[in-house]
This record gives sequence, C-alpha cells and structure tokens, in this order.
Amino acid sequence: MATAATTIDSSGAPPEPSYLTVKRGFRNWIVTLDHKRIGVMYLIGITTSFLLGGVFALLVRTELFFPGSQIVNEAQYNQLFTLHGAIMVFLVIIPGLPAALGNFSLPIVLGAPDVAFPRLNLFSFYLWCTGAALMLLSLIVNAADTGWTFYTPYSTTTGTAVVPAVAGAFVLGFSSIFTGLNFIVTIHKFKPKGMGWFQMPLNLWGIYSTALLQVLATPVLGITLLLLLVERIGRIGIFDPALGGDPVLFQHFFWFYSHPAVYIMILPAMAVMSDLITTFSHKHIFGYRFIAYSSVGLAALSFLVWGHHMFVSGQSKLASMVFSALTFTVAIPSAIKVFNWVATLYKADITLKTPMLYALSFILLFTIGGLTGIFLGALNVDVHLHDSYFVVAHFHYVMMGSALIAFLGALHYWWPKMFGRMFNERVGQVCAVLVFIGFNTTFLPQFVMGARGMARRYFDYDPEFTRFHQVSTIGAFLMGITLVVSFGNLIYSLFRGRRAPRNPWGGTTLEWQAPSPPPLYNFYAHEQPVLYPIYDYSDLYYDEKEGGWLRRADAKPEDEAYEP
Amino acid sequence: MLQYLLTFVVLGQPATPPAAGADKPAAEQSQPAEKAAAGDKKPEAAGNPCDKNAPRPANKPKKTLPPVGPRTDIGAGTYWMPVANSDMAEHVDGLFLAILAISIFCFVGITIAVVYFAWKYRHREGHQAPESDAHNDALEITWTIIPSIVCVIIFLLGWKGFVDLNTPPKHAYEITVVAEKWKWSYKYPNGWVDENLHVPVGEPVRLVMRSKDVLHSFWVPSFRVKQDVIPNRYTKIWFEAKTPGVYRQYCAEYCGDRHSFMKSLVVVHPPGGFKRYMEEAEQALLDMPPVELGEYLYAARGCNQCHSTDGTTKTGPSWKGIFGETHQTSAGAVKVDENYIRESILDPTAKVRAGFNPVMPTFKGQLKDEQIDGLITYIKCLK
Amino acid sequence: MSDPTHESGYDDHTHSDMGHVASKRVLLGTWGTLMVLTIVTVTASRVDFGASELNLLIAMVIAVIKATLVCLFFMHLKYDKLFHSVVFVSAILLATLFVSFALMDSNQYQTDVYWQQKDYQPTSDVDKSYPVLQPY
Amino acid sequence: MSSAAHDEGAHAGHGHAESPFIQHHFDDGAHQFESGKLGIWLFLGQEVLFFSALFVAYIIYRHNHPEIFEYAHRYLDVRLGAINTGVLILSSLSAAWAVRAAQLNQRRALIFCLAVTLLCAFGFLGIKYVEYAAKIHHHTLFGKRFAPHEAPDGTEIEQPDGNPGKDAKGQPTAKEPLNTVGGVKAQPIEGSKGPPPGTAPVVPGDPSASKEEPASAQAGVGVLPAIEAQKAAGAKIDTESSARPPPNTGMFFTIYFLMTGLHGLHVLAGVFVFIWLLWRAAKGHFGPKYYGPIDFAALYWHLVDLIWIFLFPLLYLIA
Repeated sequence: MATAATTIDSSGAPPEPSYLTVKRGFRNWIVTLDHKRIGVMYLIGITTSFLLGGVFALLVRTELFFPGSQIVNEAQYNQLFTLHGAIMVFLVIIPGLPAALGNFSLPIVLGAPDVAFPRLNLFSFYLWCTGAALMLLSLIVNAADTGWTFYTPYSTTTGTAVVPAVAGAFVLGFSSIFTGLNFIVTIHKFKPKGMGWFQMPLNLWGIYSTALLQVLATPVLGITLLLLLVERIGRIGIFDPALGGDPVLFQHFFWFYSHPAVYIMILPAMAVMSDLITTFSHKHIFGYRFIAYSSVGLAALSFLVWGHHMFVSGQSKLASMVFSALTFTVAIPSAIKVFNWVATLYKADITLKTPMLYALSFILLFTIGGLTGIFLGALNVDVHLHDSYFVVAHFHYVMMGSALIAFLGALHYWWPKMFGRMFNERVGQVCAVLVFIGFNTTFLPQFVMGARGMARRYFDYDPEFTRFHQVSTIGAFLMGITLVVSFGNLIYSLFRGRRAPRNPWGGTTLEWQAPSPPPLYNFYAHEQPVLYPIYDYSDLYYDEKEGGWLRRADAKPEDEAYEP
Repeated sequence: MLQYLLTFVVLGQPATPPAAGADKPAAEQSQPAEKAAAGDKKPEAAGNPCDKNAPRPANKPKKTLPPVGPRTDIGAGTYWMPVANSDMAEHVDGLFLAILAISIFCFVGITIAVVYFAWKYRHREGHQAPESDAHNDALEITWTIIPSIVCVIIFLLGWKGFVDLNTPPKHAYEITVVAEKWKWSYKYPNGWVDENLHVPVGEPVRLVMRSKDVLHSFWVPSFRVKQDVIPNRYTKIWFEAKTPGVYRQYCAEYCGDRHSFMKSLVVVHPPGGFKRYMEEAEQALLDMPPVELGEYLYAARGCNQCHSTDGTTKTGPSWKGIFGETHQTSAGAVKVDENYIRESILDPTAKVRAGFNPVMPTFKGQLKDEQIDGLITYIKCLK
Repeated sequence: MSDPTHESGYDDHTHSDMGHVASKRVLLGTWGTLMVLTIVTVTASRVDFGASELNLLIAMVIAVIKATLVCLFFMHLKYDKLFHSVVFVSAILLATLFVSFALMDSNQYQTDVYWQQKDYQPTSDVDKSYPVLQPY
Repeated sequence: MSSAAHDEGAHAGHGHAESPFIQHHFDDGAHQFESGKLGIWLFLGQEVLFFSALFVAYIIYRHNHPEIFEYAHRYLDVRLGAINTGVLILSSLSAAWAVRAAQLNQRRALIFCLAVTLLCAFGFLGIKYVEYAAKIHHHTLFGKRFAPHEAPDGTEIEQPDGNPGKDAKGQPTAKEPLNTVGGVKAQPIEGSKGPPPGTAPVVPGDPSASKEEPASAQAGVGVLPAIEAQKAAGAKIDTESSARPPPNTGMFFTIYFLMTGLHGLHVLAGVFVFIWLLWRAAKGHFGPKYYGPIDFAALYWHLVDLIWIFLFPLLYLIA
C-alpha cells in the first residue's frame, strides 16, 4: 500500500500520517489492531475469494452451455457448484459487508477511535483466514461435492473431502459471531454525545440488526457442523437413519441458522443503500423510523421462517402451514423499505454517480428478488418450484443482485475515504450499467426455465432447456468480465487516481468529516467531529477547488460561500 | 444472440425446442434400455435347471413388454409452465399467474417511479431539492396494510391447494416407489417392478415412497407434485392424471454424481391400457427361468428377512445346502424335498424345524404354482 | 430490543466501584438453596409420580428455579443493566422457539418412520450398504 | 472459543491514569468494564444457542423413543452425577466470591477462591473421567458401538452372534422361548408412544405398509400375535429382565456423550482461563478499579454451571 496519502487542507502537509502509511511492512499489517487496516485486509481476502468463486460460477455456466458433458464430468461438476456455493456464501457474502466495509466504516461513523475490542477484531480476521485455508484444503485434496447445504445422509457417506470444508465453515462461523459481538458493543458503548438511537445513520441500524443475527444465529450453525463432523468421523448416528437418526432433523438445524444467514447478507446491504440513496438524492431519507424498525423487525422475524426451505423435504403439513404463514410476515418489512427508498427519490436532487447507479439497480433487483420470494412462500406453488432453477434465480437475485451489488456500491462509495483516491467515474458508471444488464441476462431466463421443470444442480439437462442455458451463460460471461473491469478500475485508481477530498459525495455522516484516508485514530486531535443533524443537506455546498462538498459553517471569511 | 434474447423476453411465445421431431425416450440420455424381466436368450432344450442363463425351451419365446412411447410433454405447456395434466395443476398455475401479475405490476410501478424520479429530479444547474416532508405516517400505514392483505390472500390460496395436494382420496391406486442412488424403481401391487411409472388416466394414484440410501425427490413437473424420498421413512404423494401421454419425471433433491441422470417417464395409459399393461407384466414375471424366478421372489417376497442363503441362522433356518438333508421337526424327522418345502410355504406350522419358532406367516393364495416351483428350484440350487 | 443509553455511552456508577458487590449473606444463601434444591430434585426423581411427564416437569421446574437463582445472584443480573437480561432471555427464547418448532414438526411425521429397514442388515452386523468409512 | 472470551474482557496494554490495564480507546475503567460486561453477556447468549441444538436433539429423540431413554439411563450412576452437581455449585460459589474479593481488594481471598474454583473444576473433570471409563468398559458407547454385555441391572444380554447370554454368576440364563427369537425386539413397557421397535409400523389406515410391503411387515405382523398370546397368558414382559435392549439404544449415548462431552470441553476451557487468572491475581493485577477479567470469567463459569444444572436432571433423573 505504498500510497503517499495527503489530505488537501490549509497547512499542506498532514499533521499525522494516514492509517495506510503510519506503520509500513507486512508484519505491521498482520498484527495491526486498527479497525481500518483489518477492514482492508478483509477486503483483500473477500475480493480474491469472490473472484475465485466467480471463476467456479463461469465454469459451471460453460459446462451447462450444451446438454451432456463439455469441460468436466458429473462428479467434477458437483464439486464445482459446491465450491461456488460454499466460497460465495461462507467466505464472501456473509463477512463481505459487515466485516470488510462494516469494520472500516462503523468506528468512523460513530466518531470513535476504534471498535470496542480491537484484539477480538483481529482474532476474527485470523479465524476468517483459517476458515478460508480449510476451504482451500478441501478444494486441493478432493473438493466436497455435497452442495453448500451439506445435507445428510449424503454428506456423511460421500467419499470427497467434506470434513475440511465443514471445519472451514465451522471456523468461519465463529469469525462471524465475534465480529457481530464486537459491533453490538461498539454501537452500544461508543456513540458520541448527542447521537441517540434515532440520530444514528441508518447504516448503523442495519449493522446493528445484522450483528444481532450474527451473534444469535451463527452458533446453531457451529453446533450443526460440529454434529456433522462427529457423525461423519465417529458414526454417532444422530443424523444416520440406519442408527435411528433423522436426516430431516439436520435440515431443521441447518436452516435455523441459514435463513437468518440470508438476512445477515441482505440487512447490511439495505443499510448501506439507505445511506447511499439519501446522500446521492441530496435529500433527507423518507420514513427514517420505519426503515430503522423494519431492519430490526427483519432481524427478529428471520428466526421464525426457516421451515419454508423444507416444504417438500419431509416436513409435516402442520409445520409447513405455520412456516408459510410466517414467511409472508417477512415480506412486509422488505416492501416497506423499498417503498421508503423510492419515496426518498421523490423531490430529490439526484446525482447519478457510480454508487448511486449501483443503489438504483439494487432497488430494482431486490424488488424482483423479493417478489419471487412470494412465489416460493405460497405452499402449492412452492411444491412445483422447489429445488428448480426458479429457486436458483430467486436467491441469486437476492444474494448477488442485492447483497453483492450493494457491496460494490458501498465499496465505490467508501473507496475515496479508504484509500484517498478517486476512481474513474465514467468507467465505474459504464460497469454499473453493464453489471445490471449482464445480471438480468443471466438470471431472468432461469426463472422461466425453473418454472418449466429444470431441476437444480443438474449436470445434464433435457434438450428443451438448451436455449435458456445458453442465454444465461452469455449473461454470466458478460457480468464476469464487467466485474473484473470494475475491480480493475478501483485498483488502477490506487496508483493513478485523483486525490480524494474529505467529502466527495456530499454525505452528512461523520466519516465525511475525517480526512481521507483517515489517520490511525480517525480524526486529527485538533479536529474532533461535529455532530450535525442527521441527513440535513442544506448546509453543504460543492466547492470546485476542493473537488468535494464543504459546509457553509466551516467557510472562512475569504470564501465566497461565507455567510456571517 | 439478439434472436436468443428476443425469444424469451419480447416475443413471449414458447421457445420451440431446437431438436425437432420425436424425442426418443431412451435416446440421448443414457436412459437404461427398456429392460423386460428376463434377458433375451437363444432358444434351446432346457439344460441344467440351476443355470440361470440356461437356453430357453424353443416353444416359449421370451415375452417382452411394449416399449414406452416418446415424451408428449415437450413444448406442450404455456410459456411459464409445463403442460398441466391434473386439476390440481390448474390451481397451481392459476395462483402462479396471479402472483406473477401482482409482481409484474409492482415491479413495473417501482421501475417507472425510480426512472422518472431519477430523470425529473436529476441534479442540474439551478435545480434545488424542493421542500418535502421526511415522513408521512398515513402513506406508511397504507403501504404496510395493502401488502399484508395481499400476502394473507396468497397464503390462504397456497395453503388450500397444499391441503388438497396432501390428502389423497381413499380409493387411490397404490404404487410403491423405491429410490436408490441414481435409479427409480416402481413396484406395482402384482409384484412387477418397472423403471417407469405406469398409471391409468382419470384414476387417483398414490405413491408410497422410500429411499435406500440418501435423500432423493420425486418430481413430475406436469402434475406439479414433488416430495422428497427419505431413507427409513415412507413419504406419500398422490395425483390424478387427466390426459394420456408420456411425461418426464425428475429427481429434484441432490443425491450425488448421477443426480441429473436419475429420471424416468410417467406413462399415462388411456382407459383400459393400464390393465392390459399390468397383465402383460404379470406374464413377463412368470416367464423367467424357475431358478431366477425363485431368486427374485426370495428378495421380493421378503424370505431374505428370516432365511439366509449363506448359512447363518436367522429367525428361520438357512437355505444353504438344505435340500436333501433330513432334520428333526415338530412332527418327527423329515427329509427336505419338494413337497416338504411346498408344504412349509403353504402351511408353515405343520412341521416346524426343531429349535425354531412357529412364526413363519403362510403364503397360501399369495404365490402361484410357478412361483412355488421357482422357489423350490432356487433352494435346490443353493449348494 | 434497543436500550437508549445516555449520551456518554456509559452510565455513571452509583456504587463505590464499577459493579455491584454481592454480600456474603446473599452468596452463601444462594449456595445453600442450590444444594438443597439439588437434593430435592434427586429424591423427587426416585418417587414415581404416575405419568413420566410429571417427573420431567418437576425436574425441569426445580432446574429453572436453580437457574434463575444463579442468574440473579451469582451473575448479578438483579443489580445489572436491563439490556444484559434482555440479551440472555432473548437467547433462551430463541432456543425454546427452536425446540418447539422442531418438536412440533418431528412429532407429526414420526408415524411414517420405521427402523426395520429391509435393505440394511440388522444394526448388529457391519452395514454392507455403506461404503467403507472414508478417512475424511 | 473461550480464549476469545477472556480476550474481550481484559486488555493488558499501555497504561492510563487509572489502572495500567485500561485500553487507550476507552474513556475510563468503567467504560471498559461496561463494554466488557456487555460483550461477555452476548458471548453467553451465543453459548446458550450453541447448546440449544443438543437440547433439541435430546427432546426430539426422547419424545419419539422414550423406551430408549428409560432403558439406557439406568447405565448412568446418579450418585456421581449428584456429586458433580454439588461440585459445580460449590465452584460457582467460589467464583462469585472471587469477584467479591476482587472488588473489595482482598487479594488473598481472591487467590483462595480462584484456587477453590480450579480444584472443583478438576474434581468435576475427574468424576467425568471415571464415568466415561465405566462407559467404555461396559461398551455402552454411541451409535453402533453400543453392545453392552449386561443389562443395566447386571443380567447378561444375549450377544448378536447368537450364544445365549450368561447371568452374573456365569450360568446360561434360562429364558422363556420368546426371548431367543432373533429378529424380535423386546416389547416396550406399555404407554410408550411411537411404533413398537423392531417391527415395521403397520400405519393405521395406510394399507400400503402391510399389503404391498412384503417381508418385514408381514414377518412383523406374524410375530406380534405370538407376543400378544404371551401377554394374554399374564406374563409381564418388561425390558429389565428381557434379554435385549430396545433397538438403537446407542442414540441415548450419542446424545449423552455429545452433551456431557461439549460441556466438559467448556469446563476444560474454563480451567485454562482460571489458571491464567490465578497467575495474574498472584501478580496483583486486579483491584476495585480493574477486576473485569475475574467478573467475566465468573459469568462464563456460572453459565457452564447453569448448563450442567439442566443436563443433570435431563440425563440422569429419567424416572
């Protein structure tokens, strides 16, 4: 990270070096306690895992271009989609927004020097690395071919390397728990004076409800995977039907965690999007309390609905009915959020910068993802659609279309603050639009294919689905290339990018008062952050020389924007 | 490329499959060739009875069952759904299209709002964000109540359909389905086991399913039914086919390497066709050489539960090398020959061997003479 | 769910130092009650209260009493911030929710479960139907 | 996991006016203590959910197969379980007392209480070792490895390889003919729900189970009348004297070893934490201004005791 970061301020040279340059050397980075460096290390890990998972996705899609075997045989194909699923879920999207960007932004937005437990934060990162290493071990030895859900009795009887993959997910679970625990204590104990619960930016509401889910749901994944490991190695018989066990019980254990897990993925995305939309609409958010309450409401309701993954997998009629009814309660808070975002755009002053393009495509893709969830919530329609490509398209719309697009939007939003460099706006905007087009080309045909009878996780398919698979593969490659280009654009900006001002987008949250990139303790000693009313843009004006937004209150007498 | 995009998004007419023409059932996937009961053999005089593939007597050519016709459900459905072949399928399609309409309405509404606002309130010279209030409780309440009502309605419709899907009529025709790693086998009441599911048209059929190893899932898109098949547990579904034809059946729950090849066909016979097929199957059953028929019955009729063929005593004596020996029984010493075995099958408690309990159930009326002869030959050959 | 803390993020502490100091009497009293309750629950298990559920119920009631004693006095929940109790109780509520839904479902389909699987050898011999135990 | 538990509590690091252990980013000792307290409570909430899955497995398998639990729990020694409960309650008392001692700056009392807690923990693990050794010796292990030679009350059990069992004194036990029947499992005590073990359940109103399924269903049907006849003749068939344990009794021990094993691991983790705290207390780190680690370790220990308070009746006291 050899960026000579300077902040443009009156005295020229910065009083303190930025967190990137304060202590150089690989060793300093590995043992750092600074939440920003840990966030950057997470970011590096997560983006590489994302590109690796993406490669597996493209291999799966190439294999499916024609029926019959193209580049891999059926066993390898099963390993490919399992790795694609496991890497994307456990390594990229669960730690993605909370750990990488949450770690960076949470303390600065609170105006605090660091998270509550810095060493626990570093310990979580080490756990993430151990989990990733175990997953790679499974990949190298004989990749697991059980699907990312590890359903028994197949996962306990297959000959592939399931134990390292499951052990990796077990360890990653604890990394997620400790991150969540850290964030809850930080939000409770480090709020600055004057920032009560309802003066907090919505991003923190999202991170808070995600952290609650991470702490209270992930342990059940831990115990489930522990039982799976002991079952597979020791044949204890808890999930083994021949010894009196019950495979459906494993599904209950697994989905009790995994549905809150999908909310761990989407809640931080919604949180960041709320901030993004209000910043680029240059207008106060519409319905602050409703968005905040729906975040916490989603966190609470997500514990009640796990049975809708098991409507046809041997769950009783009574339980299916109860879970279907509860599943529809979860649809309401999501709808409220989308309506509030659209209402925020009303009578706004919208600048379509890259992060805003990602935010708008998030709204549209999340709407499709949410609405297709209604199909899968209705019982008799789900009987037909379950385990078909309709489900594949649904969860890609919600996970990739919403959570990952939000991750990209947030990454572009905070990039100037993280690295003090502005990325190329034009390239960013084009990539955002191309990702939107590529995504829809990939997954819209899968809805139709799934409803027509294309089953999930199929290596070979009946010829009548060929056309849909071909369109989907083309879309997948378009999206893959665009994502690589957008990451390239960001990395290119590290070396050639324009210096970033403190407030490039005109945000009102505290991180935009910090220099970019911020010093080790986020704010200079003489420049403690001032808490302005939340989402009030009237005081901000765009300054050409600065290349960013300034506050009239800070204007010096010689500036023309000065008002006594 | 454009043509691909147009076919599914804009034109909206069902995408015709590239491979026109009849899709031969056992063609491209390695669908196991239609296996009649016995392999085909050269006609010749009957040789040693224990030789399973002994040449068949000339006058009895091997009976083969009629091959399954080509699939009739390709491209037959609407744009979204495969052909609806049962009235429950109609309900599912109805609810699906209702939800689809609501979804398209909401999505188009939101898209128009977003695009319009993004354009009308775009940042430009002299444009200030006009005054607007930060929250409006009445609006919030309305867009909470309306989606809730819609959701409740959808839930109720979905639940009603689900209840119908899970309560089979009393007189349904029952077929046992056994799923094992990458093969379905359908056991019909007359003992015939087939690779494809044959059902009569217009009659409710009930499937009692179990798995031998891992989770599988029985899914017939045309009937809109799907149910996981779990080891050590019976799971049940029912459907009533409306139109005769051949429909595709899939395994929907991931079950290992050849999960995508684990599929079969559902043959809906026109009225009377099913009965004819079952009779032919019955004949094919009895048509095997006696020793193979005996071995088949040893497994199919469950003799293997109590009698082993490798010498270990289980509930009953082992059949290995038993033929010709004399054993103490409750009615004195008896030589194990044809009529002792026939008597033990039909009236098990007549001469119970010493040291074993009279717990064998009688098979009187359940086994035909050819089947009993088959069992006797099989026992004779167990050296 | 959320507990509006004061601005400064931590409350002023009214006691001499940070936490509440438990008196000897409270500690020994709690310990004594816990030991007595243990003896009670052991003897109660020997008495046959008719239906086996009744025994389970009594044992659980005693266990819950002991648990609340430990929480309130040994773990200072009685004198502590409310949010700590909220966290602990919500964890327990989620656990009971998990138990009740899983039991509701499992109880419904038990009639279809059977153990005498024809194709498996009886459990006493080696399961030939399973592949050899993989190293991992 | 537990190494992280004490991690967020105590942060040895460069000094601050009040006590050498206050981290720089905390305003003062109280702020750090409050944050640590909330952190440990969240960790305890997480631990509750970590154990919840085992309680779910216990309740489901006990509800569906009560005969296994009634039969198998008699292999456990209630006296040892009760002693263990007493030991853990005593260690809870000493842990709570250690917190009090730290708050009142009584260093010797603090060291004494920590030592007592450690002793009790070792005692608990010792008793657990004795119990496990007994189980391994009697072959009452989990899953397929459950093949004990004698029933809970000492009478021999006929081994699956067919040789008739011997009672405690070594003579072949004279058994009613019924018990030698191989495939038939003993009839459970009346009043138990669930299908009679060992016979495919004849599902009421489900013709398929009996009509179509050959073999075991019919064999099962064939056997039941014999047992009914035996019962009609007034002979009380109960599991104690009968030769063979209910099928899959290994499931009880699967859950027993899972619960007590995981609990034992947490006790072991607690032992390491308390050794580390004893060492720091001896060096005089703790005082009224800084006793966070002691308080948080005590809270963790109380939770471990809490879990055992529920484990003991559930596993040992099944009437």
